[in-house]
Amino acid sequence: MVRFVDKGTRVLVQGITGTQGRFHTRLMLEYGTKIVAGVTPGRGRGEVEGVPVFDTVFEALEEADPEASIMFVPAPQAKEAALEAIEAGLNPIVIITEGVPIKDSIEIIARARRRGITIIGPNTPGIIRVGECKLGIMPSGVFRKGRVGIVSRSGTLTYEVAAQITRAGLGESTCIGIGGDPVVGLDFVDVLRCFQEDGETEAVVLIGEIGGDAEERAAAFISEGGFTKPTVAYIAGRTAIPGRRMGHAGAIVEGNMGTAEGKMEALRSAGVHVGSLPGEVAKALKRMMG
Amino acid sequence: MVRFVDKGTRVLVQGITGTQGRFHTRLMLEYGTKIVAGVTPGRGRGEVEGVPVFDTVFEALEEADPEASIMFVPAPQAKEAALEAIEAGLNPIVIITEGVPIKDSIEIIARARRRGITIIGPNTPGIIRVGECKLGIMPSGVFRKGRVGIVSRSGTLTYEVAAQITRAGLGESTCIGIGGDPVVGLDFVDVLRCFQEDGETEAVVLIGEIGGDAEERAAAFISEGGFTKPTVAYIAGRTAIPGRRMGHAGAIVEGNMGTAEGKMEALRSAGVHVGSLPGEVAKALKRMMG
Amino acid sequence: MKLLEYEAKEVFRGFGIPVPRGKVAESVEEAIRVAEMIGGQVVIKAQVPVGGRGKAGGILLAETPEKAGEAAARLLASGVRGIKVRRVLVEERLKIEKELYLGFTVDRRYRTYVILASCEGGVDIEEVASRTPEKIIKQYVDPIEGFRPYHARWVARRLGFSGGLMMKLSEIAMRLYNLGVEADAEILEINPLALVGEDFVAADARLNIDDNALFRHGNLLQSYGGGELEGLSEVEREARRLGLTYVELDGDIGIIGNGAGLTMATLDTVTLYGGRPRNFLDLGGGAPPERVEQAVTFLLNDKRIKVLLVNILGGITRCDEIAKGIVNARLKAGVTKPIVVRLSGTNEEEGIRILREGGMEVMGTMEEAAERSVLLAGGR
Amino acid sequence: MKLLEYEAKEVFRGFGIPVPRGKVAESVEEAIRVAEMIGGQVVIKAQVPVGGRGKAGGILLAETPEKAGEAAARLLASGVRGIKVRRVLVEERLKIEKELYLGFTVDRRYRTYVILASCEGGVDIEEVASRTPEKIIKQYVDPIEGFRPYHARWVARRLGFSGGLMMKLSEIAMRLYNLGVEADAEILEINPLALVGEDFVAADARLNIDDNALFRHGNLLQSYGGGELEGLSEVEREARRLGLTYVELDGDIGIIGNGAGLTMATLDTVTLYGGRPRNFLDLGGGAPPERVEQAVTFLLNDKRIKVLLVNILGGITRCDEIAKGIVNARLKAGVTKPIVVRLSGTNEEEGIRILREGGMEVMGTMEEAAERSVLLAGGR
Repeated sequence: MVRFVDKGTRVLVQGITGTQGRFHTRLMLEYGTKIVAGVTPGRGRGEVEGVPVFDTVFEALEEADPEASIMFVPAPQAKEAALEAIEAGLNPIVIITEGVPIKDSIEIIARARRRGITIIGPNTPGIIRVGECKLGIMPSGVFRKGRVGIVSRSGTLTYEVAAQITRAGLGESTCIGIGGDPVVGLDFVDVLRCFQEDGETEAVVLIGEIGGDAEERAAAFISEGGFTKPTVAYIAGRTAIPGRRMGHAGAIVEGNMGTAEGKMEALRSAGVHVGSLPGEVAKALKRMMG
Repeated sequence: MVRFVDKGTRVLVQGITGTQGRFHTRLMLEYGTKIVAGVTPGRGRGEVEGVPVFDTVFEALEEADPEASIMFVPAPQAKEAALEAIEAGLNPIVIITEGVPIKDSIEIIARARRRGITIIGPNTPGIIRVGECKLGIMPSGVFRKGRVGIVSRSGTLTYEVAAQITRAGLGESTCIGIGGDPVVGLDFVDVLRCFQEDGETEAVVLIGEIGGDAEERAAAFISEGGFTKPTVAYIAGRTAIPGRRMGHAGAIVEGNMGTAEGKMEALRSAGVHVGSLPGEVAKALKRMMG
Repeated sequence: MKLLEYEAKEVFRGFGIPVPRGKVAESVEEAIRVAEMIGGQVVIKAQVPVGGRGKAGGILLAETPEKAGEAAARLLASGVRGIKVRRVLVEERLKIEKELYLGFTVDRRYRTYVILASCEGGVDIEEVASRTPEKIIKQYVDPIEGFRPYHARWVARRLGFSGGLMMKLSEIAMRLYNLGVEADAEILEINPLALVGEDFVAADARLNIDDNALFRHGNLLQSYGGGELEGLSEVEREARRLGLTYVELDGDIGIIGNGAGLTMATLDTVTLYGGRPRNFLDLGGGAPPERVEQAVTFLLNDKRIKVLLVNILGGITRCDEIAKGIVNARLKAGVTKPIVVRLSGTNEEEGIRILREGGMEVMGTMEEAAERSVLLAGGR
Repeated sequence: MKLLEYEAKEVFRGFGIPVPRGKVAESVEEAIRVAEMIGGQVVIKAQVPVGGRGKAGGILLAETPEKAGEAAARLLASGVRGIKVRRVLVEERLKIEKELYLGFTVDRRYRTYVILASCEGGVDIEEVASRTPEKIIKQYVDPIEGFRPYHARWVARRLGFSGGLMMKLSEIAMRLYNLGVEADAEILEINPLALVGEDFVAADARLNIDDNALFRHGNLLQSYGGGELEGLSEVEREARRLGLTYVELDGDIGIIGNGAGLTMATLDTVTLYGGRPRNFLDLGGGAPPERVEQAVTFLLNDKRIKVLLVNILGGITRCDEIAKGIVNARLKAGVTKPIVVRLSGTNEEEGIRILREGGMEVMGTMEEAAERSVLLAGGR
């Protein structure tokens, strides 16, 4: 699936009755997302922003026929909620929740894979298909329909870069946050594969950070010719101290693995323009896209 | 797979160094079964009856390339041994072991199914393809190559019936014990389906007993035309008391479910000849097969 | 292993399934003390391993501790369906608003567990199933995914509950499943699961554990299962002590076979010829000679047996050794009742010779052996 | 949460992983007593949350209890890599025949656990991995099937063991995995796993628990983790007390951002402009105004900070409220050091007005804000 979601995607909101769930349901509806149902166990038969709420995903499935899910469920309940969505066959499942234990993420992702279901997140701002629909919490004001695809491990840093791209007069096609945790459903390569196929995306911005080797693998994928569109990258965390965690569990330099310099070097070798400052990203894109 | 095993099947014996394992390895080899390896954790690097013994199935796989497995592993270890064979892709896996907890059988069978692997048993005498190979503990002397297929939930009762068929001048193609436990890998319908396709099998004997509804489902399958060859059945346990267990966990009449009379009636309605005495089976077959 | 109600309820407590306040009592005094402790109306329930206790008079009500004592006295002095009552469970009387059924069992066909639920609780669930199958909710469990909280909520929703009651009911269903799996239950039932105010309480409890799994439940084995013996006759207890797979029947022909199927077939054949089997005794496949000797001795000592029929299909076992076992048993027992033997397998001829010399009648087939036994026992 | 060695070994014991006889001591007297209890030669190990203790002089040997006391005194009086030693672990000295490595960690790429094993134990495993990758055995775990006894045996076989040693080693690998999964370990290492006679003993132990999973490990939280604080400076402890996500650095520009990526980028930008960040402080996405106020106050009170840079990308949050928070913090703190703010989101204009009126410098982009901060701090 190249697009993950589009204007027609019927969306379920899990954890719709919580503060975050309610708030972002409103914003997503305002953006045009087709939210057809919500679920909060024990709170069924109500509504939120005009969206019917059910006790179980199975009921929502029978009554409202959702196709995809976005989750605002508290971390301790996230695993069961995700497994429920997986069993119901919802796809993709966007897990906004922060603080999901790694063990739970591993199980969620493994079970989703067996069913061919895409997990976006956890700990992600979500996905926005600019001008069509948003399954996420990103401020929609920073985006404007255009031809730049964004894939990122970060939240606010993505908004920063997107705002600059928009201000530069370009614009975005789709922006996907893969999530800041060490274990997430999508990695850069998965998303690059999609952007390669996506006719609406002309160039791509990759926003990485220290920790793991997702950026290095993306670089290898690009080197091998798997992704051929113009790409600009920004990697956060050059000032990080090895062994110290920066903000979230994903951003940690382990041994001499996953340093910002190593990632930048790998991407540069793959022919990717790597910005030293977030502000350079939009400038480089502008040059590339003429 | 119609045949499950044949002369060429390369067989692994799990639990080969135990008394039962050793004894039946010898008898199976004598019968012509191509046993290529044995496994007993911690006892690797030895041999039994000239068969090399390994510590793990993975090693046996690398060194001796078995295709199917027969297990003589004690009940408490049966689950892990079976899962190891499943992960190694061995097929079928014949579980001779008696006394496997139902919970373990459920897990073994579920995992085997996901891999498309056939489990025969547990608590089965195994399978014999008469004149070719035996993955089991049945006394081979009672069989003679012929055209009668036998499928049974019982052990010794099967030998009894087979001996009579042989004595009547007929003979057997394949004899499969599906196992006497409430939860087993194959049921009558699965085996009837195979016998239907098996050119070497002309008529079938079905040996059932009280408990469950496997015989009723076989009857329904025959009624619906799923199996069309001449069939003779014998059902043990007419004297059983509801709620009392006769010998093994499978043989129990629960409520008014699974009585011998009910099963006999269902089979008769499906056009199956049902013998009142084991001795009638061979006679009926002789009449049918001319 | 079948647990008694009070034992099952103890296990329930450990898994967080609410049960009524109460305690088991083995004497009238104890029953009074428990009733005093509980206060108010109580129920006194005979602890015997049989179903349908209510109809059989095994469950009584009492308004006061004194009356509870009287009820306990009545139960402890009597029997329920022929089984002596050694213990009673004294429990608070619940103000039941609704009775549900919740069960966990093994589905042979789908080779998995199934959770059963119904709004028709407190009655025979098999009757509900055959009369109004639509009133039984079945949730089959994927053995790899497991029964999960959302399945439990789905069950509760389909029973018609919502909000807080749905959450509570699903929590109990979840615990029922966890108990079932962790304790290797074959059958686990709460019937009725009582709605009392805003809470659910397991008013009754049934828990049968897979005997094959007892090796990993040493704790349960140690604490429970004594009640199971209470349902057994003297001779059955003795058989169990000897580790024999034995079921008592009311005829006069003693039967020994090896393998459950063969033994059942032997019983059936005897019955078909007009005889009345005294028992089912399965030696298991490939029984060693000592085992055969032990089983023969055991049945020879049963005075209700007129004739003994031994049907051994040795297969790979050596028949001469088995024959010696049978002859020895008879010699040692010093009992002269007739023994009819059917023996087949390795060294068959030698075995038959030994048996005949020892005064046994040896027949070639199961049918002949059965027919001969019936004749010796006096025919139909 | 990082456990200290002696804490990890306690957890190991609970999971049946053999560890040397020994006990933690907080004083010289205690250390002597433990050494006496053990008898013979002992090892005294500083309990500090850093690697490479051996090279840093944090591990000493002693022949007698007296010498053990002296060694303990030496360690307790000193520090290892700048961290004060509050406790030492006194253990029997093992007669090690072979040192293995056994580890459990998360593989990000395959999104699962991996069991790592090597015959090159007792040394830096990352060095082994880069120098001789063929000496590292990796067993990836299918998260649904789990790591099973036969996988463990397979690992042990590939390490070259057979027979009884293979069984023992695989048992330990199995327990390591069970511990890892049950305790939500991120990293779990036994390095070295010592072969002593015919047994394996975990000579060292490392256990880091996933902080996100601590909600289900109340018991571990209660008993352990105190050692983690020992690696922290005063200011880091204070940050932790306030629940701030803070990392101390050695510069003079205080930095607050929201979101780990944005905050890291802010640090990087400041560094790129020649400035030296004093810290990393991430408020998290969508931080409420009170949180901003608290963080600003915290950094204003840090005397090593010359300039404070606040970079908030409010997005959906209201900027006017955040602006008020910053102004309030400064007023209350009564500290006049310069604050450079970059603020973006809903009600941005109003927010900027409030900040400017409050005497803050407000910049339009992160780059401008960083540049300005570096200038105010004295430039490069």
